[in-house]
This record gives sequence, C-alpha cells and structure tokens, in this order.
Amino acid sequence: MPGCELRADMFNEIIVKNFSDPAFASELDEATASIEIGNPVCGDRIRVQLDVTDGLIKRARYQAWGCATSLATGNVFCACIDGKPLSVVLDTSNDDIETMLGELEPSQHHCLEMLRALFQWLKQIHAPAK
Amino acid sequence: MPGCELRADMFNEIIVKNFSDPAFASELDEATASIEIGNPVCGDRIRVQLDVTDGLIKRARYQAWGCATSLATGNVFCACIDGKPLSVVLDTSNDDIETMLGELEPSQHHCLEMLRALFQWLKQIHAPAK
Amino acid sequence: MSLQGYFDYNATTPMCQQAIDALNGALFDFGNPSSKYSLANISKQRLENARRQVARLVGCDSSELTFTSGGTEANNWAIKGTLTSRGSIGNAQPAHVIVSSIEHSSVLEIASYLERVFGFEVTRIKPNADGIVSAKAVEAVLRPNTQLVSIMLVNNEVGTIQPVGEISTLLRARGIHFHVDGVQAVGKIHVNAHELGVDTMSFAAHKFYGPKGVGGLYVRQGLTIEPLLHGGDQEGGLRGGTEAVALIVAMGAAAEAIYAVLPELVFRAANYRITFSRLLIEYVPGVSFHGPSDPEQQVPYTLSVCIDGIRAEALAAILDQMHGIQVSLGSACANNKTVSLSHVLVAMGVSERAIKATLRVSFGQYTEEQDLKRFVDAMAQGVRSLQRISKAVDH
Amino acid sequence: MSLQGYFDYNATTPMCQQAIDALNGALFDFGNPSSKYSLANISKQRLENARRQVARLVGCDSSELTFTSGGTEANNWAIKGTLTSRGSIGNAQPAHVIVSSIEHSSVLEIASYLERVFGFEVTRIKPNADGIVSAKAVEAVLRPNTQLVSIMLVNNEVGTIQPVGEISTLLRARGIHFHVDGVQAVGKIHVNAHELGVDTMSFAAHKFYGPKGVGGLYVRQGLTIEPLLHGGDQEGGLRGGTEAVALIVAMGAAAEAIYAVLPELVFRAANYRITFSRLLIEYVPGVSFHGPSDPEQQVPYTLSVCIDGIRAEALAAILDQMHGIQVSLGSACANNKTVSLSHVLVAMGVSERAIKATLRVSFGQYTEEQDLKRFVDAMAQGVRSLQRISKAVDH
Ligand SMILES: Cc1ncc(COP(=O)(O)O)c(C=O)c1O
Ligand SMILES: Cc1ncc(COP(=O)(O)O)c(C=O)c1O
Ligand code: FES
Ligand code: FES
Repeated sequence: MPGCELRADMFNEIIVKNFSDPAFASELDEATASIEIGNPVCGDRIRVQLDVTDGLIKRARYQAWGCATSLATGNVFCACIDGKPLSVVLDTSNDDIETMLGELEPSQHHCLEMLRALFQWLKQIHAPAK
Repeated sequence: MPGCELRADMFNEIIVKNFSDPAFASELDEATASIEIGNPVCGDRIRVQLDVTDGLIKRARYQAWGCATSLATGNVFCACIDGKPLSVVLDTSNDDIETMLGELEPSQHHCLEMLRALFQWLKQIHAPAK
Repeated sequence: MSLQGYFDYNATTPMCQQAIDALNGALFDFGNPSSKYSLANISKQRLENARRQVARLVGCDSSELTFTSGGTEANNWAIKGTLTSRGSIGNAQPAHVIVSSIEHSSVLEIASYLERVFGFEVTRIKPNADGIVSAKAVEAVLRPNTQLVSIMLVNNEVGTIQPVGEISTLLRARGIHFHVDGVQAVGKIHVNAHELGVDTMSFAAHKFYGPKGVGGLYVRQGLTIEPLLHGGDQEGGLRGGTEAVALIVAMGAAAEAIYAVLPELVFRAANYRITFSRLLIEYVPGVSFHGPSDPEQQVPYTLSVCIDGIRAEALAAILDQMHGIQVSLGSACANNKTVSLSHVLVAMGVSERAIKATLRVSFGQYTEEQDLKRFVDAMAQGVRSLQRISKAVDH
Repeated sequence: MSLQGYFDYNATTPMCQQAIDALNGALFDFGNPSSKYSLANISKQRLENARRQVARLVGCDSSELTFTSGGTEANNWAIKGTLTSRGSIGNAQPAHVIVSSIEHSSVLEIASYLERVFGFEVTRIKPNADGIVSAKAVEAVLRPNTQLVSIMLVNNEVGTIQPVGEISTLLRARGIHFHVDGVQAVGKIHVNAHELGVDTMSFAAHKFYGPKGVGGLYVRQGLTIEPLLHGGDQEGGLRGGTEAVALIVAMGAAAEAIYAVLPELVFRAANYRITFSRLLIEYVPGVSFHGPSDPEQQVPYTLSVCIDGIRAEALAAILDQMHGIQVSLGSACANNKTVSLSHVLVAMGVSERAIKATLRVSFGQYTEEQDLKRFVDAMAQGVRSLQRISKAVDH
C-alpha cells in the first residue's frame, strides 16, 4: 500500500496476551542449549535459551527483537515447552504448531516460520542427547 | 440536462400567486381589443382581451396554454392594467416590466418576452385611439 | 416533511428508520477502517457487516461488492474501468461500445466522453415503442470490436424492465463485457446478480431508503477492473479513499430492511398501480400511459402519465404549490432556443405534444392507498383549472 | 470511544458536535436537490449554505468549489480531468507530469496509472532531508511538454508544509496546471486558495471534524476541467451523482466550526508540540524527530518520532493493547518477501533501521495537555519493556 500511513496489524487474543505480558522474556544464566533465529527480510530475531536436564526442559526463556507477533511467538514457544519432558514436546504435531499462534493476518504469517524453525531445532537437541 | 428526469422550475412568490389563483383567467363576451401571442420554441400561448372605453381599460382578461410561468404572466399583465387608464399603463417603464414577474430562473426568462410583447401591443391600441 | 404527497420515489427516497438509527450509531466510532489498532476494527467490522447485508439484496457474494459514492460513480467506474483493463482506453485502435438510448445520463455521458476523447465507436440502441431493448436488437448491432454493452435493468422514467438475462447469455458467449445499471432495480424488485449473469452492476442506496451519496458496484468473481479512484488500499485496492463508514452502515441497514419486505412491497405496489390507473382514467379526461402493454415488463412503482392537451409542467406546478404533491416531468422549460424533452420518451417515439403532457408518478414504501385518491382528486382539479384557463387558446 | 489516547488525527478525526447536529438535521429533508418542487429547495439551499461555509475555510468563492466523495476523488478528478481537458489524455503524443515522491498514494497511483495506461512521462521529485520540495527543484525538472504539477500543501506523515505559493508563481508564468493536495492542510492551518494561486486544490471533511466520505475540489475561476464522474447536471455539470446532502451539510458545519477556532487551535498545537517533544526527549531514551529543522515549515500537529533501537510496530501494539493509545507507523510487517517502509521517510533519506523505529504521532482539537503526559509515560514504559525483551539479541 504505497503512500498510506503504515500501521500495526490487528492481533488475535493469543498474540496480544503473549506480547503484552511475556512471562518467559528473560535470560538464563546457565543454558544447556541456545539458538538465535531470524527472518532476513523483516529483520526480526528470536533467541531461545533452554535448561534441559535428563530429558526435561526445566526452563525455557527467550529474547526477541521484532514485531509484536514475533515477540509473542517467542513467548508462546517457551510457554509450550517450559517444564515439559523433551519427548512430549517433540510429539507436538505440525497441526498443533500451525494453530499455536491463533488466526493470523497474511502479513503475520511469516512468524509461523520462526515458530516452525524453533520446533525443528528441538529435534536437533534431542538427537545428540540420545 | 440529457437523461435526467425533467422537472418543473422553482417559482418565486409572484409567479406562484398568479398561476395558482389566476383571477383574470376568463373570457370577455365583448372585447374592444384582443391579441394572441406565443413563443414558437416552447409553444406557449397567451391570449388577452380588453374592454377599453374612453381611454380606460375597464376590463382585462386572459387565457393561456403553457408553463406555469406563462400562465402567471397573463395574470400579472391583466392585474397590472385592469381598471386603469390606458395613459397611465402606457407610462409603465421598461424597468417596471422587467421586474414585474419577480426573479426568474434562466429557463423562465423567455416568459418576459411575452410580457414585453403584451405591453408593446398596448401602444398599438393607443395609437389609433388618438 | 410529509410523505403523503410524495410521488417521486424514483428520484430519491426518504431514509427508513433502520438506516437512520444505523447511521447515528456509526457516527461515534470514528476510527478509520484502514487503521490497524483495535479501535479501528469496529469500523472495519461494520463495513463488512454492511457488505453482507447489501450482498443479500444484490444476490451476490460480499467479495463481489465494492462501495462507491453512488450509482453515477459505479457506472463511471464499471465502464471506464473495464475498457481500461481491456486495453481499449489508451489504445490507438478504438473499440466499439453499445448502450441503449434510454440509459441514465451517467451512462449516456460516459458514452459521449468515450467518443469525444478517445474516438470510440458508440451505438445507441433505440427501444421499441414499449421501451424495451431486446437481446435481438443488441445482437443486431454487435461488431467484431465490440468490447462492452451497457443496458439498464429498470428504466427510471417509464419503469420498463429490460431482458438483461437474455442479453447476458448473448454477450457472455462472445466475451463482451456486460454492464448493467441496476440503480432503479436493486432494492425495488427481486434482483440476483448471479442469476442475471451480468459482469458488473451498479446500485445506489438512496433509491431504497438508504442515504444519498453511497452505492456500489457488483463485479463478477474473477473479473478485475482498473480503479476509477486510484489511491489507497481500501476496498481491496479497487477504490481508494477513506470509506464513508456511516453512510455505508446505513446502506447496509436499509438493504436488510428492504430485503425483508420486498416481496410484500412489490405485491402492494402492483395493486396500487392498478387502482391508480383506474382512478386516473375515471376522473381525469384524456389520460393515457407510456410503457409496455405487458405489466410484467414494468416495475409496479412507476407510471408515465399523459394527459392530452395539458401542459404537464403547469400541472406539476399546481400540484406542488397548491396540493404539496411532488412528481417529475417528461419535459421542462429550458431556454428560448430549445425545448427540453425526455430523451427516453423521444426514443420510444412519443410525440412532442404528448411528451409535454407527461408526468412521471412513482411511489414507494410509504405510499398509502388514500394518498393515491388524494393525488387523483388534486390532479382532476388541476386539469379542470388548466382547461378553464386555456380553453380559448389554440394548442 | 474515548479520545484521550487518540493520537492519529492525521488519519481521521472524530466528528464535532456541530457536524453531528447538522447531519442529523439534514436527514429528514430528503428531497433530491436537483428536483425542482418546493420541497427539494430546502436541500438545495442547504447545499449552497454548506458551500459558502466551506469556501470560507478554503479561502475562495463558493462558485469555485465542487463537492466530491473525499480527497481521493478530488485528486483523481483534478489530475485526470485537467489532463483530459488539456488534450493530454487521449492524445498520441504523451505529456509530462511532475509529482513529489512524498505525495499521498492517491496522487502517486494516479501518476503510475498515467504512465502505465497512457504512456505519460512522470517525474517524481525527491524532497530534501527536511522533507521539503522547493520551487527550484520543480523548476529544474520542467520540460517543454510538462502539463501538470501536483505537490501537496502539507505532508501527512511528517507534516512538512511545501512552498506552494512559490511553486504557483513559477508554474503560472508557464501555463502549467498546478494541482495541490490540500487534504492535510484545509481545516488544519490557515489556507487561502486565492493567495496560494493554485489551479486546483483538494480537501476532505474527515480531516477537520466532518464526516468521512465527503470533500471537495477547488477549481480556480475560469478553469474548466473534464468531469471524472460523468452524469447529471449536479454541481454545475462538473460532477454527476445525487449529492450526499447530509454529509455535505455536516461538512459545512464542521468547516464553520473549525474556521472560528483555527488560529487558537494552531497556537495551542504549537505549544503541545514543544511540550511533547521535550517530554519525549526527557523520558524516552534515544528519541529523535524526522522533519524540518525550522518549525515554521511543519504543521504543529504532527510529530514523526524515532526511538533508536526499538521496533516501532511492537511499541505501537503495546500502546494500543495496553494503554488504549493509537498512533500510526513508518513501517509495517508486510509479508515474507518485502518490508513495507514509509515511502515518505525513504524519500527523505531516512535509513531502514530508523524507519522501523518510527511512529507518527498526530494530535488535534480534542487533545488535552494531560493526554500528552499520559502518552509519554506509556511510551517510556513500553520502550523499557521492549528493551528488556530484546537486550540479548542483536539488532
Ligand atoms: C495528504 C492526503 N491526501 C489525500 C488523502 C485522501 O483523502 P480521502 O481518504 O478522504 O480520500 C489523505 C488522507 O487519507 C491525505 O492525508
Ligand atoms: C437509472 C439510474 N442510474 C443512475 C442513477 C444515478 O445514481 P446516483 O444519483 O446515486 O449517482 C440514477 C438516479 O439518479 C438512475 O435512476
Ligand atoms: S515482521 Fe517478520 S516476524 Fe514480525
Ligand atoms: S416554456 Fe416558454 S413561456 Fe413557458
């Protein structure tokens, strides 16, 4: 929309809740695993730190720079896995991942890619742990 | 205005009064002078009959077919001259004639021509009477 | 303003209470629907709700509707936009366009503009004496370079319903764009854009008890036409400009309200037309009617009434000034050089004398049976008075 | 809807009470202003009264104003209509048109349309770093076949006031049409079309507390331009379509109301701007402003605020969702392939990083001093929270 004043997107409730009160937006002093992903087009970045012990994700925390949806994405991801056994979390179906952020506007869809990438990454942590 | 529904004009108070209650719209059984004028474009016609005795217009009556403004024009003309000495009526200035019908919309302006023609005609009646 | 003397529903209609309420309700949520904060969402949702309400009335999907500032804009957009998208505007090789000669001025003037500015070939089809333009008549004037045909669904002056479905079938097969001016049809009779099979169709809220200054264009799914109002991304990028939220919401409410009563209204109007024409024939000497002999080919709201020997313009003035009755005319004073005669009646072959004697009477949802009687009385009285004034003059 | 968090007056404004009352008052007199019976006269007179009210605000004669459905229609009409009247549209020899690169989308998209459909040559002038397009800059790109220049009086994103008077003088001497998008100026600062010497100027009611969906075009006495909406003889034959009477009447009332308080409003806004920018600098780390260094070159209502290191889109979401505050942005998420950056800030040479950190704050007649304080508090809080979330990531 050239020439219009540009505006923030409309957000669904999940997104609103997760960016306005991001309980997991902090840092771990000691992390057993950590990743930073980003979207090269929009420049958004999410860093996740995990403390995984004996197959249990004891703590998951994130930091992010980006749009409100990507801030929410980090929190949604951490909330989903924090305190859970890695094996359970790895069972998260693709369908679950797709709906985890609620209904998105077209311009928000690419946040899903970051979410998918984060779940993908969990598999890699798991593998060496075996 | 091609293609629009066509509409009657807006009328000023003088026109309204004179066409809605045309006191002089009747016929004289015996007239000393009579004229019928018309506008070839719109087809409007006004006939005026006078009873002139000893330089006095004892009675002036009219008939008309045409738009509301031309019906009013006939009545305005008769009202102006009925019962008056011809000499007085002949003194009517051009300015008076121009304003006699009140303010007209552009499309009503050509009614003025009929009014002018009627006053013009009075002069001709007068001339042979001398 | 009293409605009992209002017989000009084809010109415009009063707003219904539902539309007034909706309009008032929408005034305070002023957020720009294109803004993305939550506050603006209300306006956006109201627009989409209105679009659903109007889609029902037009017989199409919401996604096929774009809001405009009225019927004229919709007609301009449909015709110019289509010809631009098809590459006919901005092309050295001029295309051919067909309109009926009884279209509304907006369509006729667009046609003249195309001729004048871009050298288009324009055919203006005359209707038959009933005021109907048949599919055959359209077929007869098609050319290899015909790009667009524009025929109105219902004529505003005589109320004829054109065989739009048949014309659609003809044109669809040939890939010619068919635009329909539906302004006098949508909200007045049953209309279903999909059944009609047209490509684009315009409408205006003020003809169905919505506000003035808002309307829309149906654009068949899959078609895209160049915008007329280039601008922001409003209306899916098809029509720039901050939306007239309050008017659109009011149009939606009017559409919903009229949709609910439309069959009943049409039925009642058909009865009115019968009563009315009977009364006129009984009480007013010299009355006749222009339009199709088959009442099915005419909307029930419109009567084009001719009173032989009467100058209708004077009669209308008497009705207005002495009886508070409003009608419109087939002819009006213009100026010293020309008479202004209804192009529709002229095209139907009506004589100048008859056109000058013609009034258009149109009624609507607030017309009551007793209003018809009062109207006929006033008319009979007016005619008598005019006859008295004119009996000694030739005409 | 509460107004204390509304900081998007440049997008649209709430209607003032005078406009609401006028609109309500006009709903019941539904006569079509083009009709000629006495009842319709009320609507006609209301239109003419509104025209006088608006003419005062625009600084022109009533006869120079034509009502439209808003700023976008007015821009489309002025540019396309002028080029048609001048014979540049519909001509094999393409003409040259100049716009600034910081125009509103309606003007920029018209320019692209002219290029794309008719092969026009278009020059888009970049502003200097302050966001100003000088008369010199315009002069430098004139060509022998330049037919039209379109420069906005006030920019909607950064509030810069363009030297329209000087550009007028330049163009008038050369017989080049000068169109001015006055949408962000009329009703916001002192405007006088005659003093500015422009040929055409557009405006929209919803920017000065009138309703959405109505506006107009000033056309200098003696000029005639081809209609965009061909149709009836409304608006002196310049713009077909049944008039949006209620909206026009409400626009008139809004114009009268704002005209009466305009000097005071401008004065207050100038103070607000000073207070506001001081507070921001004091409480929000890393704040800077885009726009001219000279405050005289900027309307007092608009601040383009950059907060270094912050993704403004997220800040706006926090302001909206947690504080009920509305602003607009210099950048927005678009899709996976492109970032959507303000074309105005890009043209001014602002970096992508800074644009992504930019919010537009605009205030108006209902903004109170305490709202500014509340805004700055919310902003400081939001920035802290975003910094906390992002401190460990590169950006
Ligand atoms: C500078 C400018 N021009 C034109 C417009 C378009 O006005 P409207 O939305 O009323 O069509 C706007 C506002 O949206 C604007 O800010
Ligand atoms: C058949 C027809 N088409 C188009 C129009 C134009 O509609 P609007 O005046 O809403 O632009 C009208 C009514 O005026 C009409 O009767
Ligand atoms: S803008 Fe790309 S993830 Fe948010
Ligand atoms: S129309 Fe010609 S005098 Fe009335």
